[in-house]
Amino acid sequence: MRTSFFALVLSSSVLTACGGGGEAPAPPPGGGPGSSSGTQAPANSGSGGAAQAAGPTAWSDSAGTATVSGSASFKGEAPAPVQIAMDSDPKCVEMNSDGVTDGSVLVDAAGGLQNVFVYVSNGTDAWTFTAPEEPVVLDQVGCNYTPRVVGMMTGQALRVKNSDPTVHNVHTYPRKNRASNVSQPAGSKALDIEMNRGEVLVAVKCDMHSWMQARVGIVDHPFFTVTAADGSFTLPKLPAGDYTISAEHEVFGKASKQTITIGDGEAQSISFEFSK
Amino acid sequence: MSSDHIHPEPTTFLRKHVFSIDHKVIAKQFLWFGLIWLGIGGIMAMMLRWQLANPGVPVPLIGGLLFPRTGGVIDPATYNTLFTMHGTIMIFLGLTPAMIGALGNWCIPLMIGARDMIFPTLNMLSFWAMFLGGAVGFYSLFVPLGATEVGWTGYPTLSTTVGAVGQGETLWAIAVFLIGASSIMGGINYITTVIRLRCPGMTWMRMPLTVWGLFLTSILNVLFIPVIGSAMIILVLDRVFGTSFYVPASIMSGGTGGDPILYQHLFWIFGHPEVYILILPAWGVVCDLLSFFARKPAFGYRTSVGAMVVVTVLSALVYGHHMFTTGLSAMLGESFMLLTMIISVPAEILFFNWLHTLWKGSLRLTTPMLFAMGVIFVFGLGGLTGIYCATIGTDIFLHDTYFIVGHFHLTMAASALFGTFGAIYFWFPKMFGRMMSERLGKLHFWLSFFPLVLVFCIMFISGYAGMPRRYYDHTSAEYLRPLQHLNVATTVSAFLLGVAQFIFVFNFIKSRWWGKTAPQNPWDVGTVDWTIATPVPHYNFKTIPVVRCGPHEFSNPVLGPDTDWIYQTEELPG
Amino acid sequence: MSMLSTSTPSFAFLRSRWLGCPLALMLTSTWALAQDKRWGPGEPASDYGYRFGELFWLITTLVSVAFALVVVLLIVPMLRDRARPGHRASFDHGKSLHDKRLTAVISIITFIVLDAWVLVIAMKDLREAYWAIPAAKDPQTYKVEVLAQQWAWSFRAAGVDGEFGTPDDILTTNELVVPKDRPVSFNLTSKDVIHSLFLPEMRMKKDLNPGAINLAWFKPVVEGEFSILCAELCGFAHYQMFGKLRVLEQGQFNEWEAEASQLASTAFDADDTEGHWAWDWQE
Amino acid sequence: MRGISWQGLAVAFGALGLLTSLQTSEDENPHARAPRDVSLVVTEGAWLRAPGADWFAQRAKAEPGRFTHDATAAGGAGGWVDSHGEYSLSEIEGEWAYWQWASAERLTDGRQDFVQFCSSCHGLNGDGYGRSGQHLRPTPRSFQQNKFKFTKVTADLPSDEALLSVIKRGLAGTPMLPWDLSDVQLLDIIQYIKSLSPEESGWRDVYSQVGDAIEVTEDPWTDTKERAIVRGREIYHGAASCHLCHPGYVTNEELRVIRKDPEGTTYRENLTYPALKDSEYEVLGRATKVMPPDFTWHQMRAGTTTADLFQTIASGIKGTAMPQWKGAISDEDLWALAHYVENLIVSYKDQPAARSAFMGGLRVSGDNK
Repeated sequence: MRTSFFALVLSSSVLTACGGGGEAPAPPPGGGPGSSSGTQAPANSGSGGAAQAAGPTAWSDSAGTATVSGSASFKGEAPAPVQIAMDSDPKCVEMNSDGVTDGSVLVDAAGGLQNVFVYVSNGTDAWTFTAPEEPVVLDQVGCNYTPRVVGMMTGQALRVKNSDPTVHNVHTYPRKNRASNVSQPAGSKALDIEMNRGEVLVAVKCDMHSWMQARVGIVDHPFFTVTAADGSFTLPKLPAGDYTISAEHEVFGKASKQTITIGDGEAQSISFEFSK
Repeated sequence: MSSDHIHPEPTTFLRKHVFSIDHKVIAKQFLWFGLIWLGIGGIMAMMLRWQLANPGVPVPLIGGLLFPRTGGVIDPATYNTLFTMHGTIMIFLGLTPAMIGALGNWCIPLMIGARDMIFPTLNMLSFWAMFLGGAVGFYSLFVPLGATEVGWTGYPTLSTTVGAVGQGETLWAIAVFLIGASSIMGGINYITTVIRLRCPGMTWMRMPLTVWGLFLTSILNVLFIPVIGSAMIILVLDRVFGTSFYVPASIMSGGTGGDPILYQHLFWIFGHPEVYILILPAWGVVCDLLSFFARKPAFGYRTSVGAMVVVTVLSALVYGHHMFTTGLSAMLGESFMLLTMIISVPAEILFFNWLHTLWKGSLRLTTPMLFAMGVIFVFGLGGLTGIYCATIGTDIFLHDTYFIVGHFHLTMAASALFGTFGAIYFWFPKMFGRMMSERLGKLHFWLSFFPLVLVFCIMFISGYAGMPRRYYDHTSAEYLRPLQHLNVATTVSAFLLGVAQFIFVFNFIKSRWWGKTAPQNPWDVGTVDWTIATPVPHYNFKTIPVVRCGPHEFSNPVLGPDTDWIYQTEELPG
Repeated sequence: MSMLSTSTPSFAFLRSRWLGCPLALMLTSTWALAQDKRWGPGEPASDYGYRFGELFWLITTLVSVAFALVVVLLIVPMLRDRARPGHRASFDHGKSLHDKRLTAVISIITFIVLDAWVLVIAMKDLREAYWAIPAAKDPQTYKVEVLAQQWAWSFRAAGVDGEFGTPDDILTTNELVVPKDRPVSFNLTSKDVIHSLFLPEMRMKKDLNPGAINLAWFKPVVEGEFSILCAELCGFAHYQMFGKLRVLEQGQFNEWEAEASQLASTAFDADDTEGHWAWDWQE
Repeated sequence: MRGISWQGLAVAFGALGLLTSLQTSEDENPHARAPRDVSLVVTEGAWLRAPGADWFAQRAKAEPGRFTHDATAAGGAGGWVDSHGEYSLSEIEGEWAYWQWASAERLTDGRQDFVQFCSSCHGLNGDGYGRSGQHLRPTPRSFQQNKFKFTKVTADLPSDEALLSVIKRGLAGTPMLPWDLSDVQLLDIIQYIKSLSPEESGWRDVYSQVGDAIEVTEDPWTDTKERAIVRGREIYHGAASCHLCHPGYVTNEELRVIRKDPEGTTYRENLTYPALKDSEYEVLGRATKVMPPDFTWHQMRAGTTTADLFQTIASGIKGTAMPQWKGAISDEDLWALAHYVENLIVSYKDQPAARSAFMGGLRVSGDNK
């Protein structure tokens, strides 16, 4: 066998010496992000910056007066909507007697792209934000998620409801956060899902109804939004400063980032373009 | 170096006992070295048997010390290591030094009337190369990622980094290479010594058969050890330098990569002759001992020599019977089957001669004689079961089962071991100047003989019942579970066999230092080695002897009624 | 810390283990296991299994007689020709022409009886059965591709369409289902190290070499469940690498094959090219 | 000392040392899982997520003497100590959690065992793509993904006990064997593979949790198995709708009755066959699919006793479409489901005649093929 074969020869001296080094260092998670020593709780949540003198300050809602607005558009020929076959579950068919099309790509006549998650990806480091108490709600209605794309702040709960007379399972596909997959039969109470780390576009799927998909964008500040049916969006209440603004769509992925500098009370307009 | 070139006797301890170039000291070094390793290999065998009879039960006494991490249980990887090292140790570090190293060094110069080996320094280097090989092999047990655990055959791709990540495997290959180098050095030395240094009158047909056996073994050593040496070098290249001689590039087809079967050819081109490398000296010793103690000339001396020569030649041509299930073509398979059957002819001649030597003799059943007759018994059993293995139809089922284990242990392990024991009991008085206890010796023989036959005969039964070898735990497979009683029986016999060896250890140690002082010729044997004084003086012979008759002139009517033997240096009357 | 606590040599065995352990365990396990014992490999379940079984017993008979002779010739001198005062061995070098002829005649007779006889029958068996691998295009032949790995067998049968590499290929792990009374033909290879497919009841054994494809076949003649073992050391868990061989009667087998093919097609993921390992059938 | 080649011996020893040292050098052998390109020694210990306080309390009760509480550990916050190491309590972002310290020595032991025993399938780096793991479905776990199928816990991360039991009993029908290694070795390997998870994910993630064990509750149906099977059949095809992925084991008419659907309702095509599902397990960056088992045909990976089935159904199969059912339906119904599934396995698996009669009977009715 391996190192311990004939350990008689080695054990008394060598291994004892090695074993002595096995004691754990005193303070717990030395390497864990956001950790601090066990006795002193951090003054505020944050990423280990509490001790710094010139750290971020707490955000107050009244500080932001600037507005960024704009639109997201799709360039090229939009894919034709695909009819969803729901035959696996007659309850779903029943609820959608007129038929349903796949809602992943919604482009209006002018090319406006709906359900693009737009958010500030850089420039908010100077503040710390507190997540709102109330959860973000994702409902399952007629065997589809409503709304399809939602945004939320880290620390906020994602409340998934089942309003359907059939069973769903809520399967999240995060990369940085805890994954979960819990079933939700008809009439079950809502599920609260925690995702504490910023991650844009976490997929939520139902494996029983393979067409059911939603996306959740999680950021650690309140400057995010989802484009409307015509592709327009508004990011209000921004304080003056330099920002990078990103946009991501569930099918077309990321658009190229926009950097802006904005002063107090100003309003600026930007646009994002997506293509296949 | 000519035979009359005499160096002064060494004076320092180092030159006298450690780096000695005296063949007698080197023989004793080889003997001690071999016996110690036989003991280690034997303990490994006992641990293996323990595990097989009591799967997953901690090894008593030594388990807790050796395997603390598992609480004394042999885990499957350790089990693999144990049988791999058991095989390697017994063949390369146990029997090879004890049989070829010790016996060859002791007997060849003394029995042919020479003052030393022809290349004394090479002789010393041969021992130290083997010592180094042993040290590397032993060290390989402690390296990270574990010792070798791929079987003594070391088949790639299991033995390449695909299957064995441990550095122990690399060290194992290096150890085998070093031991091989030692054997080659010894072989060159033996061959040259026998050819060049026979004393006047010692014609080829007057040489004792022991010397013939050692001589032919050396030829096989020199011819075939280089093959395994190269196989090991290639293995090391594959493992260390990332070449791909043995590792195919793609899973589904050979592609540009190597071929693991190449190794099997190389290995068995060496591996089959290796069987004869170990058994030929034993055969030679048996031929001589039977004649010595039956007080009869060795029957058919010339045919015996001829048979051994034929075996030597044929041994290289039958190796394919180890590979009947690897996908040999029909033509190759049938050829090897035929050749393997043919090699039984010289063995039959030897048997005939041995049995004829005993017939109407005057048997002195001393310990060496018992061991010699034991060789006939166990080699008969092992050789005859070889027919099952040579026949493809039956070998398909028996291949890699305990039947094979029983077969090769009887032919090359038990026979060679009994031959070695016989030789040790026989030459001990000349080697150490003291007699070994005959009473303990006979006890040792009988207490070894019955358990040994039992161990390997039960293996025939379990092999016939389909029990594969190299299984850590036969109770895990439904098909094999009802066979476990055979495993238990084997283990009980093996432990008895193991315990019996302590008699030998006790006898050997006690006799070495406290035994009865030996007379010059305790066995009434006429070969040249018994003409000199005990202990043997430095440079053996003050004057080179002249041989005037054969080694086996026993009970010759011309000797008269008072004596039944004559020294080889004496002229036969009349 | 764990190393410290577990590597320190334990002397507990001095108190408990070694006294009762060795003999008691061996004796009790002998007794326990003898309740459920077997001495042989069981009846052969393939057609050439019977041939090899007969050959085995022929060899056993011949070998037993030969060995009995050796033992007699060993024991008789031991009892009769012991050294004793006044007894002198007969002097015979065995050099005479008569002795040489005797040696030759006995060797040749032994060779013919022991070896040649067996050889002739073995050759016949091999040529008529073992090497007569059934033709692939014969619809009777049931073809199976075997891919071994540390430590499992993957079997791929062509499914109802008879073609390898199609969605309906039946893929099983450690379990092989074959029809009775039809030749089963194998293409064998391995991913990593050498394995050996050992079907003890079928008396079949063939190595699986990485990088090359080996052929083998057998024809099951008995219905039921049989064993699959590995007979070539393949690493740590060599002893655990077994599977189950099920031989079904033809009608049942056809039903099984249709169902397995259908299930396989359902599970087929066309984009997952890495997961498909079939090769063109080798003959 | 004429004749002795001291230089020769020195060269031999030197060559030997060179060869062994080369084996741990950097160059890579493309054909093999050579350990040469990776270090065998782990130089740093790691803090790994440990189960919650309740777990320690339970364990301390169940195995007296295994854990000792040390009030002074972790700077006064308190912690638990056992033979496997120290578990410390710490506050992270307002939440108190236990962490287990895996020392560098222990991880080195685990690393070496992992390379020796596990890497042939799971890869040298634990990426699930070792030489023997290639072309294998289901794929060997990638420990860099730190997802484990059979966890027997509610949340994502299994406890050491759960991992140990999977390794010790193996996964039936896959090359994952029941491993005959000692607990010490296995627990070292487990700590090592936990340490392979990337920062901010899995075992090293402050937000992850080791789930609460799904205990085998008392079986309410022990005396009424028949009724449990009937109830299980209703749940299977009704409230839980298992037939959406697994095969339905009823005819269309029966399904309509169970689900109270109107006459003429049709269900998914190939209702009596399972439907291929997505999984999160990736090979070469591509997620593979998984097949929900047909209980009358496929082998169950994690045991076929009622208790095993209860635990598997309750905890779900992580990383696949099988969700956690604990909490979604009552324990009583979970047990009924387990009884029903067990009955399917016992009655039809490996019994071709019985199975074809049963499944054939479902299919004659027409549209469910």
